[in-house]
Amino acid sequence: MTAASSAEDNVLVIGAGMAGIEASLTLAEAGAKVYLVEREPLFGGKTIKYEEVFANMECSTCMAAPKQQEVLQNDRIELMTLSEVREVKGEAGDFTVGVHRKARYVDAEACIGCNACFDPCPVSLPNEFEENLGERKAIYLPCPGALPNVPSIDTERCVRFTENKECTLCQEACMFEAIDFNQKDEDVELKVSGIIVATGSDLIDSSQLKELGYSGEGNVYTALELERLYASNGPTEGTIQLRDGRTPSSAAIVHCAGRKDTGYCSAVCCMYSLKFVHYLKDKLPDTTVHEFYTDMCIPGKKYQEFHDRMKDKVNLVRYDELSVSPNGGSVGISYKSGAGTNEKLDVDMLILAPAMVPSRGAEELAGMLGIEQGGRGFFGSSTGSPAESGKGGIYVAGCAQGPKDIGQSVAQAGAAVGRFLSAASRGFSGE
Amino acid sequence: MGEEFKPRIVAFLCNWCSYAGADVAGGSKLEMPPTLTPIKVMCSSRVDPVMVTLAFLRGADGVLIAGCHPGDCHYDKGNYYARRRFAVLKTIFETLDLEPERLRLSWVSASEGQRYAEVVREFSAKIAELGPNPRRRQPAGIKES
Amino acid sequence: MEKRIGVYVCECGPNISEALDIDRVVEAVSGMDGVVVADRYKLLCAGAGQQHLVDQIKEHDLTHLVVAACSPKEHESTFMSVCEKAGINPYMFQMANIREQVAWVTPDKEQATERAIRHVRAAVGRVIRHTPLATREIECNPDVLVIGGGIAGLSSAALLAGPERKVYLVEKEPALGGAVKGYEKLFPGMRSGSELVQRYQAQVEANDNITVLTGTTVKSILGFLGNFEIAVENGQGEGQEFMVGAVVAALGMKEDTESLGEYGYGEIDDVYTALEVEAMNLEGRLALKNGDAPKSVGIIHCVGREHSEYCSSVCCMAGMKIGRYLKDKLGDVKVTGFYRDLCVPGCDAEQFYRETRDAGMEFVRVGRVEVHDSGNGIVLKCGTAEGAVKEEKVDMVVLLPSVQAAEDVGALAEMLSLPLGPHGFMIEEHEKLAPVNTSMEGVYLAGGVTGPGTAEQTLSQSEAAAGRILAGLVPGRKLETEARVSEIRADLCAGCRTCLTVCCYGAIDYDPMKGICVVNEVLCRGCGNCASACPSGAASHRHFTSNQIYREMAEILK
Amino acid sequence: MKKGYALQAPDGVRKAVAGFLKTCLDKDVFDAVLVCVRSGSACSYVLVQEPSFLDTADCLPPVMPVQGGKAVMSFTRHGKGMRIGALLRPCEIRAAVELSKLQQTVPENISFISMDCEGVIPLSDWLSDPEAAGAADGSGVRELCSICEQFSFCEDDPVGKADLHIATMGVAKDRALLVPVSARGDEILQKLDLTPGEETTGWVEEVEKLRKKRREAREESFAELRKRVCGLDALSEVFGRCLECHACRTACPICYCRVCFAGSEPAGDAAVDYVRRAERLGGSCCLPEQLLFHLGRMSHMSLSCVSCGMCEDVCPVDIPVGSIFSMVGQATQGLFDYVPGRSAEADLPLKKFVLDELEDVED
Repeated sequence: MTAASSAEDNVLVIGAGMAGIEASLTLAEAGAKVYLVEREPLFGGKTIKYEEVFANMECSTCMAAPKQQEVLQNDRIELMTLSEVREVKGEAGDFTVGVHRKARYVDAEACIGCNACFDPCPVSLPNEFEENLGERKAIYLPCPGALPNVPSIDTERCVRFTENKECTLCQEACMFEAIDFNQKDEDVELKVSGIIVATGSDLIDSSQLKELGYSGEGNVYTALELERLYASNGPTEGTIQLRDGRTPSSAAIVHCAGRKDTGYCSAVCCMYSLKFVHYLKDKLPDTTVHEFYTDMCIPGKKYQEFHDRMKDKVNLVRYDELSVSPNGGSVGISYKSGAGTNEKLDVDMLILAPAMVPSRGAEELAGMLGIEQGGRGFFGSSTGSPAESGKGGIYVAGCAQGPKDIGQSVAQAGAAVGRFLSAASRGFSGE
Repeated sequence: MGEEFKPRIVAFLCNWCSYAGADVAGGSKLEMPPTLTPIKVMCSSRVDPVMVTLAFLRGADGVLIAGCHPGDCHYDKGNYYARRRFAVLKTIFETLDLEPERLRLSWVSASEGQRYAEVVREFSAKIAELGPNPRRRQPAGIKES
Repeated sequence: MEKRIGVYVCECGPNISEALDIDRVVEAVSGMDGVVVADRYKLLCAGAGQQHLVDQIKEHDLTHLVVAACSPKEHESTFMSVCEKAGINPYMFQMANIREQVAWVTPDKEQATERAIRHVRAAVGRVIRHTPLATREIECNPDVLVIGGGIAGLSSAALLAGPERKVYLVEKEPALGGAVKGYEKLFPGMRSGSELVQRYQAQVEANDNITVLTGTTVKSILGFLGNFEIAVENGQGEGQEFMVGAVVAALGMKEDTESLGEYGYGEIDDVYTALEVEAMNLEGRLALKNGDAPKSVGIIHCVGREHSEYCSSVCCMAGMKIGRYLKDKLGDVKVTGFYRDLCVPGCDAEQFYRETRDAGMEFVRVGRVEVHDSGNGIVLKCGTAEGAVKEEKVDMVVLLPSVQAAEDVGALAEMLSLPLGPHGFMIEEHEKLAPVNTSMEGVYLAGGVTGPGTAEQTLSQSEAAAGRILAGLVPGRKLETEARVSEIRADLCAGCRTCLTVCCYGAIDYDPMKGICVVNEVLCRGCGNCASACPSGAASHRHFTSNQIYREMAEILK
Repeated sequence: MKKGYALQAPDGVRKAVAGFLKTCLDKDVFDAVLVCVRSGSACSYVLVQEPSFLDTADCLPPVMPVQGGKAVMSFTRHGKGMRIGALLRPCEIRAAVELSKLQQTVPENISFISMDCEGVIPLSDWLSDPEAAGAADGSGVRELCSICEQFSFCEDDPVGKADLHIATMGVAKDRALLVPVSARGDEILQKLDLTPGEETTGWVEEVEKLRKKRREAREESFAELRKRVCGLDALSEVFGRCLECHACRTACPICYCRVCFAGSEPAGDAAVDYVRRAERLGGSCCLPEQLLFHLGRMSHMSLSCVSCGMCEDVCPVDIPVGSIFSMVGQATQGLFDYVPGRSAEADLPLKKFVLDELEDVED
């Protein structure tokens, strides 16, 4: 096969975060037809939850949105949201993939994105995209600016589905007859010659970290919660405030939350914790910020400079052990310092930088694809290049392979595409 | 001056950040004074100082240039050049006492709908305070003295 | 040709129709120059709406189209395809955003109507000045020059070369393999470095489509994506020239020698750098100068970090690997790592650290370390993080110096007219979105040339560079330029080269014969920076010409 | 302190300088010299190759018929060419340096010879009576010359400036000091076997004194100017006189465009647009292009404006265009601490940027 014939190739990309987007766009540029499968109703991955990204403090939406638009406008890319891979058969050059596509109940062609359907919906619930800091309806768009700009109905919460009620309030509010309760979940069969796995990662469930006092209430927050609090399109429109509405006069960021449990360093937390110093000091210049770290891991040519810029704005404390307990309206921190002394500190707000873990369903997916999973549960083979999965025709990109920053994820997406295109041009011989 | 003053502001918005920010403000239904009409350009660096001058001379009560925050430019460094050109223009206006407050440069990112609305509100209030562009007042020859 | 403009206002259900008086908007633009039809429609983006527009364009023989509806981010591309379908150039179209930027933000209906009128009039004022635009196709060469025969260059070349794509692999040293060839093992898996290199090297050498040029340096790179002219020269001064479509800069890294002196290197015996120990290990000679096996070794991290001002990311792991060499080969040796912050990112690194500790290497967190010759062995004076000073006697010291870009990176950057970053590394086009691209299209980066990184990261970059090229330079396919790019009018250009200086993409060249600047449409990204930098109006931005913008503005201010 | 070579000038400095240039040609230091030559009321820059021509030439007339920077550009636009000694006023040399940054001249083979400039008289005065306007003693000079601080070259920062300077201020009437300012200036004197041994203290003191006086005069003058021209009404009135002949831009050494934006911009409106605008703007200003032209030109060239005053000299309707541009230029140049013509190495401000700067221009 020649390179030009890769135009006839269909490729499946699983996961539409930055790595999946990059892989899809590059494959489409090469001439391939791409199925970009995403289980959420929106795409963009974790990146679109951030207001800014280190180390340039670049606006994350401004970075991601043009790429997302490109995906939506590219005829060679079929974005399948609310979809999950259920079955994979075959081998390099000839895979058959079963994808389960959940009904959105909103016709994307008819919907014009006016959001008039939200208001009348009687169901209100915490918005997961906003880390439960805001509310949404059962028919919803996860956040302003979410793409695709088409709402979806949460069948686990909509009373039509949960209580079998004949509620048509959203349908009545829609002037465009875009709401279609007759939509059905579908099972689609795709023929593809290659698969790129870009399913990303999750954060470890902070409520499991008993000694760190996280409960989803009170004044202990996760990194993603702070991201949404600072986000200009977030639930507070960028106002950093405590759950009770108070402005914290002191805050502490705790690195390596859950590192003992995972047994590895999640690579990006030191940098984003330093970014949080910028977040906090930018919005709340009078708030004292403490940073509890174990080892400052800021690899790469650019990060030290950022660290040096932040370090004067924050009280950096090295800790060996640390535990957290609520203390009235504040949070009590007891810790053993790097020097071995036992200390205590009270702050209004505590932010955890939780460990990155393989994304939900990774194990199942690995089984389905027949690819290797390392000891930590991330995908990838330990013998070849990081984009190799251990199985021909299937490649790994981004945090699905292990913790990394956006730049490294995007690079690896390129590597996965490079391996695929190269192998495809050789007819997958030797794969 | 019988008629109520309705400011007219020309806003040059960069396609990637500020125009998108204005759309997000719209999507969030943020109320804004009806003073401003956008002109989309691909990058704030496309905004030619002569064009801004012309807007002013053609009677614009205010001219807003909005682009990506420094470091965020979709074209790498365009907004830094835009900033220098704007600074020169503003200095010319200052030196000649041409009401430089009518010119504004603001950075608005694609997610900052709220900020965009604030910029529009603030600038509109400022312009309302300044009153009409002197070009729209009586010509120099017949002012009372 | 007569200009016949059609203006269509979308009701967008109640979104626009209830927020403003559409009939007044229609009326306000009806009399405008060139407008032959103005009308409203319930939903233009829907299939029926699109068909309606196609029919209208044909019925009224329209040359230009204005749609007043939602944001162009939503449906500009939709209506541009409508134009194409109806047989008019898609750039003869303008959209007025009266939903996001009027209807949804202006609660007063009267105000919203007035405002919408301004938007739509502005769009009409502008569209009449639109000209048909087209993309151009340009021939390109699919071959690739890979500079650097280390692991990055080898892996790139191996992925790229094929029957329809030649690769020139240029290495300045007499042999391929780069630094990794000299590593017995690679962290964290402790697989063999030289074997890894050999594997890639075998692939490269077996591939007839790869021309390996060792002992050769690149002399010049001229041209642009798809059309680079390359000149190389070997050690004997023999030159060679060839054309390629893309370049992968896979130059490696080197140890920073600047700060080694502060650690007694070169003065005190048995103070070595990490690379020296790698070499000693490969030769099976992990011994002191006097030939004895060392009994105690101190490995000092972060050497020269104050000078380099960044964390070299690989040294902590490299130090552990050396600890493992010593422990594995010599057994009875005390190995201590003196570190500041342990940098072990990723899912396997910490495990490697624990294994190394279990193998007996000790780790001491310190502030600063001084190396002294006591006359009777080496004494390390370690300022602990808490300020106390501890002394430690060792036989051998291994320094882990900062990693720098290879010497020839500067020359390469200059050859390409690309700026060098603050630490002498080349700059990625975008740290996150385009980590292996440079601001010059067709030139990609992999490995030490962009910054310190592990073998794994290097492979990821080199394969990504290959991926970009495989996707963008397909044999037999032409390159398509952007339509909305800049152009420079030869009769107005005075050759001042201001535009060339401000262009972030090297898309403007100076033609010394004609004394003018010329836009390279393959490289131009269409930001328009040059157009406003040019004082004489020679540079203009297609689809955003001064005249078009002026007309738009003039309507707003009428 | 620099030292100078004392050039004897028993018959006046003009003659002495002409003699010096002749020697330069005789000794093959230059292939030609560029001097301003006067013949009756005609006065122009001439490229002289024949030494004897300099015997009769009066090469330092107190008038600026053409900006010397422009003269230099005219013969070096396409390459460096022959070795030329160019006798120019400081503002002309600075214009030439700016033009070289704008890639309009290649001054590599040009040796710039400057002199202390007493200022020049208005062109109109010269034309009405060239004989009466003869004296180079600073009397009757243009307003802009009387507030010029850059009339000499004695500060210790000679990069990109003249190579050789002729000092007359604070020097006895019957002599002038040849002060080498650059390495090339040293070379010229060496080739001519002239050793600069004279102290220049008197000259430097005099220049500093005058500079201080000028600075104060400049501030005063601008304060006065501001009262007359600032504000849109006043400015419209001042530029309302403009005939749009664009002579100012034609004479300007910095305006290098082949066609000015004001001429190339096809922004002419239909009559109906003028009327509608006139209604909206209260009946005034059918032609804001007058102001647009001047304000637009300011944004294009004020950063490089050397305050030579040519524009004002040629304005047929006496708009103080040179003073206004000089005042604006001082402000815009101040933004970037940029002195036009000071150094060939300093980038033009609009060709570069600094990451962290100008934070107060953004809101």
